[in-house]
Amino acid sequence: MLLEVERLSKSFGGVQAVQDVSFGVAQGEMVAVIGPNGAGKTTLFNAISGIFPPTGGFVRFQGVVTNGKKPHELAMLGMTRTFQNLQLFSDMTVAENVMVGFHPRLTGGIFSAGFRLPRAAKEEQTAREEALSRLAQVGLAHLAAEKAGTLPYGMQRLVEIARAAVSRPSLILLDEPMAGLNPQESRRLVDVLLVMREQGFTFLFVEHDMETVMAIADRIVVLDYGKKIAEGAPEEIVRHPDVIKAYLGEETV
Amino acid sequence: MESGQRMTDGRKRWLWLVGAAVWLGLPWLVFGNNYVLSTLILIGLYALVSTGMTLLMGYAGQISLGQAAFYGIGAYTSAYLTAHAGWSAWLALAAGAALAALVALVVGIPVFRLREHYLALATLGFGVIMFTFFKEWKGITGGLNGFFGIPPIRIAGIPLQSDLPFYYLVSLFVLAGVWFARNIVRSRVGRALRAIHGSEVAASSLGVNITKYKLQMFMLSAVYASAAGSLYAHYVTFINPDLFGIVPSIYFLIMVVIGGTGSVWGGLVGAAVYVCLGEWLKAVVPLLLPNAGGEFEIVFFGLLLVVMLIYMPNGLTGVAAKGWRRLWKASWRQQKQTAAVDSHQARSIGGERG
Amino acid sequence: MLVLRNVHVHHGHLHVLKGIDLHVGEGEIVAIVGANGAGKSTLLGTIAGVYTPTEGEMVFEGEPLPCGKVEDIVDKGICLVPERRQIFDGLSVKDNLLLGAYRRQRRDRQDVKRDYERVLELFPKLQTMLDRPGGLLSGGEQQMLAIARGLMARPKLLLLDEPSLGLAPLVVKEVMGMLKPLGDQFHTTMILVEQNVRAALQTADYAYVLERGAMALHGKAAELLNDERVAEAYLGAARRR
Amino acid sequence: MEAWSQFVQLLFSGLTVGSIYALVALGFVITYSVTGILNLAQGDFAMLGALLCMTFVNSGMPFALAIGLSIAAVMAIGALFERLAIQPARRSSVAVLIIITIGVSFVFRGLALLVWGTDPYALRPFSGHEALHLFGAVIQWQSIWAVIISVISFLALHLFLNRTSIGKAVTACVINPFAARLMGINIRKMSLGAMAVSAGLGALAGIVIAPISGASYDMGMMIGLKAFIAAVVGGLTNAPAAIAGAFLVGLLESFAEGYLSSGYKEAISFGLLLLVLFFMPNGLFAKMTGKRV
Amino acid sequence: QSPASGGGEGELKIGAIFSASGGAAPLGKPEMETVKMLVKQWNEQGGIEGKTIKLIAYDDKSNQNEAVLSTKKLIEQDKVTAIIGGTISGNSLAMIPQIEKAGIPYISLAASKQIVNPDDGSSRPWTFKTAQGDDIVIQKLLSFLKEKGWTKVAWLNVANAYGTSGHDEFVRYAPQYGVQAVAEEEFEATVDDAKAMLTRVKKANPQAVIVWGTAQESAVVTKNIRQLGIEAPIVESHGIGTKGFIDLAGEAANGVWFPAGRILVADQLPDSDPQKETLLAYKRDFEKAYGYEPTTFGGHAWDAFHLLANAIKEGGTDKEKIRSALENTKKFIGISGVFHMSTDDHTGLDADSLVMVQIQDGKFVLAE
Ligand SMILES: Nc1ncnc2c1ncn2[C@@H]1O[C@H](COP(=O)(O)OP(=O)(O)OP(=O)(O)O)[C@@H](O)[C@H]1O
Ligand SMILES: Nc1ncnc2c1ncn2[C@@H]1O[C@H](COP(=O)(O)OP(=O)(O)OP(=O)(O)O)[C@@H](O)[C@H]1O
Ligand SMILES: [Mg+2]
Ligand SMILES: [Mg+2]
Repeated sequence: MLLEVERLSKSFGGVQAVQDVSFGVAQGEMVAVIGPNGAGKTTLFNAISGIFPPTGGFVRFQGVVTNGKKPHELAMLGMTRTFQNLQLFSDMTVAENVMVGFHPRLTGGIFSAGFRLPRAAKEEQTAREEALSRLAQVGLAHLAAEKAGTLPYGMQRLVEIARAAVSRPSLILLDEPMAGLNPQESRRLVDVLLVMREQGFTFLFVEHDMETVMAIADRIVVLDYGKKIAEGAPEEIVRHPDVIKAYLGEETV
Repeated sequence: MESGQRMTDGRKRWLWLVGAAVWLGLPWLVFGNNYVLSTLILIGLYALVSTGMTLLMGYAGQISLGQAAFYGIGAYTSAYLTAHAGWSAWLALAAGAALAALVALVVGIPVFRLREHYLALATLGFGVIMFTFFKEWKGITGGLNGFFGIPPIRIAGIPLQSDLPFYYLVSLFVLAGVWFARNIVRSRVGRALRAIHGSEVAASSLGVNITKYKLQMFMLSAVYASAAGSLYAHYVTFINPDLFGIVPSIYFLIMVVIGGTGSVWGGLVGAAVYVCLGEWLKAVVPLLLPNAGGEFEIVFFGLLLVVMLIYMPNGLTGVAAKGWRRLWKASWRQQKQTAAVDSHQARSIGGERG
Repeated sequence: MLVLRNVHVHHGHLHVLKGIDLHVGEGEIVAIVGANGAGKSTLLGTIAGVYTPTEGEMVFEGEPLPCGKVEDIVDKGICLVPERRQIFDGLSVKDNLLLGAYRRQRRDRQDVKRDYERVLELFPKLQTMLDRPGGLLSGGEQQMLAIARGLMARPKLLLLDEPSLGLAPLVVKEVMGMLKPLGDQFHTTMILVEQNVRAALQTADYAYVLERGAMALHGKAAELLNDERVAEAYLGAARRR
Repeated sequence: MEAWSQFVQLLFSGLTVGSIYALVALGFVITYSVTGILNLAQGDFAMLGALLCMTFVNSGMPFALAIGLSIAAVMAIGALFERLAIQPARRSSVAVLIIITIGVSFVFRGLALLVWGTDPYALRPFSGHEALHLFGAVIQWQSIWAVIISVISFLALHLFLNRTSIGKAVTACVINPFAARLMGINIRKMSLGAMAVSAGLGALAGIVIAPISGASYDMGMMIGLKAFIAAVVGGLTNAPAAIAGAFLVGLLESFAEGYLSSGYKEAISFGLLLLVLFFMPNGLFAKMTGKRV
Repeated sequence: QSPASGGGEGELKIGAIFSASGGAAPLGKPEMETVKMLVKQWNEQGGIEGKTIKLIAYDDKSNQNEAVLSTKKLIEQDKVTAIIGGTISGNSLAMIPQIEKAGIPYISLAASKQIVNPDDGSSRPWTFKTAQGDDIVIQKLLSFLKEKGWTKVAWLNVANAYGTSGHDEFVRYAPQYGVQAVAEEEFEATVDDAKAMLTRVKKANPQAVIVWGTAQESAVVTKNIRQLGIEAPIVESHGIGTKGFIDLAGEAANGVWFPAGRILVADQLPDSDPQKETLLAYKRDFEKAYGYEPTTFGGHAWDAFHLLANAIKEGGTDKEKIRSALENTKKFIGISGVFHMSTDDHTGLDADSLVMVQIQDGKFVLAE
């Protein structure tokens, strides 16, 4: 297992946002987390990615227990993410945004940078190339020089995905990647994600667009009120009565 | 786009050359007028401090209200080690820088846990505390009476006592400082710092160690300030705590802001404008109001500051950059823009309308 | 009720809206769909006064709109539920809702109270977190709050920018389902921008398709739902099921 | 007995100074909560208030009228300041806005120097020169006035911010100005009002302190700085906390001075403050900020 | 080196640097005004030896760097014959290296004795000053204390260069006069309420309290001393010699002693006093020109200007000659006292240049 989540809990004061959730993600898998609004999906992601420590349970990533590790340490270990409320560096260009994503792959510190050692220059070159090719993959190469903040909402999501993927992490957490895309655009993104998966990426993602979830998820974890209420293959999940009642509603799909 | 980039790079190199020529030739233009030279030296010293601060503010996004404290650490370390301990000025300068970096580290570790205005407050507090030390630690600093008799700096055994060589020495420091800063800005580190500006969580989730970089910038800016302080001490040969209190810290902040934090040149430009404006007002105000004292200069200075910042919120380098883009890149940019619009607005239905 | 003629909007150098004509009748729900970056948000923003058109005219209830003056436009009874929700992070859910009615709070306190209760009935989820700071809600909860806050203004014209974004399928269904009755109940006209094209077309009376800053198509929503071009571009596979 | 009376004395010294900081700090909080600006010219409102009041009194005006008039005049100055210097720069960065306010404070100080010169001036106390003797300590009536006035101002402000819809709108402006506009809140008016009110509070502070320490053209800087500290310690948007912060700063200073050393008093009180902040990085009175990802 | 560097034919350039704004403005402003007034007067009477005086005066805003730059400007650009100024000691000390290097006659208005007799023993041939050094003032004060028999005193000084310099001299000379400090405290120049510090003074129960500061902060402290019920006599520094102090301190000012230049009590001096006439003339002229009473600081500027003018009369525009003329000034009757300069003494004043003054019923009264 690449990622193991065990009896993870997180509460904010009186609010039990995540409660005793356990599941795992294997190398190369695409696992979806779904659940009603406020079920604790984003909180779960935040706890896994080290934004805040869980109040109970633990997470193991590549066999290492990650409790107490900072997000940047996890990124160095190979786990990156995107955000439900977009967190682009809006004053930087699209290419630069993605180049920041390449950070873990580079080593130059302030001295090699400040004195302009040849190594630093070479690294920069690699970073730029990688960024452009990753942008091309999500179809944004032509916007590389634009300020990220001026892009329309949907494209900003794509930039975030390219940025998370550029350092070739072993696990990417996507929080509602399709939000703000129209059906046609989401389908295009689905294709991109599938290609990435071929390339060896592992994804854990939250999504409300069931069409997408059905199309790409190998397995689905369902949360409700912070608890896991179901886990299984997509076909099982859509028929699961609790899931239908809490989340999908009758007569869907 | 690539060609555009290259073109501007070429032009920039050319600009560098012209700038260097002006810099080197300036003393000959003013023909050994030591007043002008000392003005330039002072600009250079301020520029060094504010370049460091530009890195800290513009790239690490932290407002420092206590930078003069590091300036003071440099000055007093140099003064003490050369005058009382007989060290060479160069060694003393290095020692001051190291001490400043160390202090920045010790102060920075707890301080950078704070956010936004708390950080400004903490730097202010640090400034006040250091000022108190300069003031009260009479055995070392001479207290409020000041520290005089600081020996001059020597190159190859020759003391630099006149303004001309000192001008070149300071220029060298400034250029090296700006060059170093510029390289950092254009590197992985600079990018990471700008990313922190944009979104700390995102930067951190992508592997950027926020605290480390902020701390490094803080230390670096301390080193810049300390070096400037050391040079100042050897130049004027008399220092007193008032030079390193809160008010000078605020002046440094003003320089950084008028220069603009969007460019590593901001510090130099800001320092130059700040000093020149003051000197210019000193010359002009008496012409307008023959009986006016310095208070009119202060009033005008304040007014100019306000007006300048209202019209140039990104500082002078911001305006320059804008003008530069307008002038040189207008056509190129326009092409790019239309291309961008077309490609943003993906076509699905009315393809034929394109 | 609202008529736009030949409206052009620029973002700096960028010519975003290129001659928009739009007609919204009293009590209607008008949907606007289009690709990413087509200019939908810009269009709503322009009506709400956030952006100023460089050319063209906008007429609301027979009078020209005070372009670019958000406060005045709000006073005329137009309210925008913006993209990205724009919740007041530090204020409680309750305060967020009450601020929605800021403009009429002093005029009709009783009405506001009644609306407040009615809005909470629509989003029972919010009822349980009235004292929590708005910024701490989950994405979907914030979206509910944004819509609810818009309703609190009791506008004559409500502009909804992607209201279904981030909402769970069940809630999307509910929200979309209630727009029509809500409009009737409060006498509210609505313009609805949606990526969830199917849901939008099912809800709306009339629809426009915006492409690259211009209106490519418009017609009765029901007709567009069956229009081949729309289906191909925006519904695609979804239609197959 | 000796120790006890010293303690009471220090306590009251701290409270007096604290209440002055509090009044100015309230001004900081109002300006900041509406406009998001740290107005470093805040202390100069105190200077203007004190000097104007002194001038009015000397011109033979009744005391109460002089106070009212000088407060009104400073409020007008504050409003003018907002219109001419702050409004045009609304979109600028925090640092730029801070420097603009510093520029304005230069102007105020320079003009004051022109008008009133360098001499310090005296203003008569609100009620008599006699002092009150309490537990062996000596307390001036003016100090008691200072405390009372700051507490009343704070209560009024607190009620206004938390109990009225305009108060909420004020808060909304700084949290999300864009959304505030969409709700029909007129940010410009709010910001004008806020600056005028903070200027008025500043003036009041100056008038209260003048009988104790005199008034001169450069008194604003120090008061402003201390009040700034108090406001930040309190969290900047939180009026009760700013008041608490102000009294804390005042008391810290007073006790540091009384029990330790006057030369190091500033360093000690700052040091303590910083120490506290390090353990509570979000301010002494951190509330939930409502920010998450 | 051209001897006649000071301006064109018929013109004599004199440079001046004052802190007319900023923290030291209360000192610097009357200085600047005094010199401007004198230049006007002299020019109306035909200048010096037929040459019109051209005054080039800069305000250093109480800032050391501005003072240094202005010095260079005066020397290099304006090419003045001599320089007056440096209101505060810090600025004067920062200016001196430039001045000594350039070799230009310079008269400082600041008090610190480091200006003419630095601790590091370096020689300062070009530098003179007209303010009584703190050493002199302190000795005057100590002899007064000794006379009164107040030997256990509390010492309070303002926390700036003025205050600490006074403190240093006090510590140096007190033992010679058998005076002992039972409490030593500092207060800020911006003090609002000094009671906290004074509680400790009260405990020490001194025979007299010495407050060393300038008008505003001293007034606060003085008031607080009385409010706290400390009954000991209060002795202060010459820095409080302005009307402002009496206004601010109110009742509490009464009974306060301090050493001061004679200008404060000029009209009370016996007619036999050699300075009386000069003092009254200055007072009259200044009040006529500016509408307020001159201060001792203005007096230092008056002295500096006259010393310089006399030296130029004697030595012409040759700098070395001016310098030696200054050094040989004897029995010059000025505002701050009667000056006797020499190679070793570039101040030329002793404790006799001061008198003790007491405030009685809101008036300065000469105490003999
Ligand atoms: N910092 C916090 N303090 C208090 N409550 C919080 C905090 N963060 C989240 N919550 C609450 O925890 C619950 C779970 O939030 P979370 O964001 O994880 O939901 P979600 O499943 O991502 O929902 P959505 O689909 O709407 O994005 C919500 O009810 C939210 O209000
Ligand atoms: N503030 C801005 N500055 C510059 N360009 C902008 C700005 N806002 C929007 N744009 C540009 O205007 C165009 C239209 O953007 P708009 O946000 O209106 O699109 P949209 O149709 O709402 O897209 P989405 O479906 O992604 O929300 C885009 O090309 C975008 O890059
Ligand atoms: Mg979520
Ligand atoms: Mg949009």
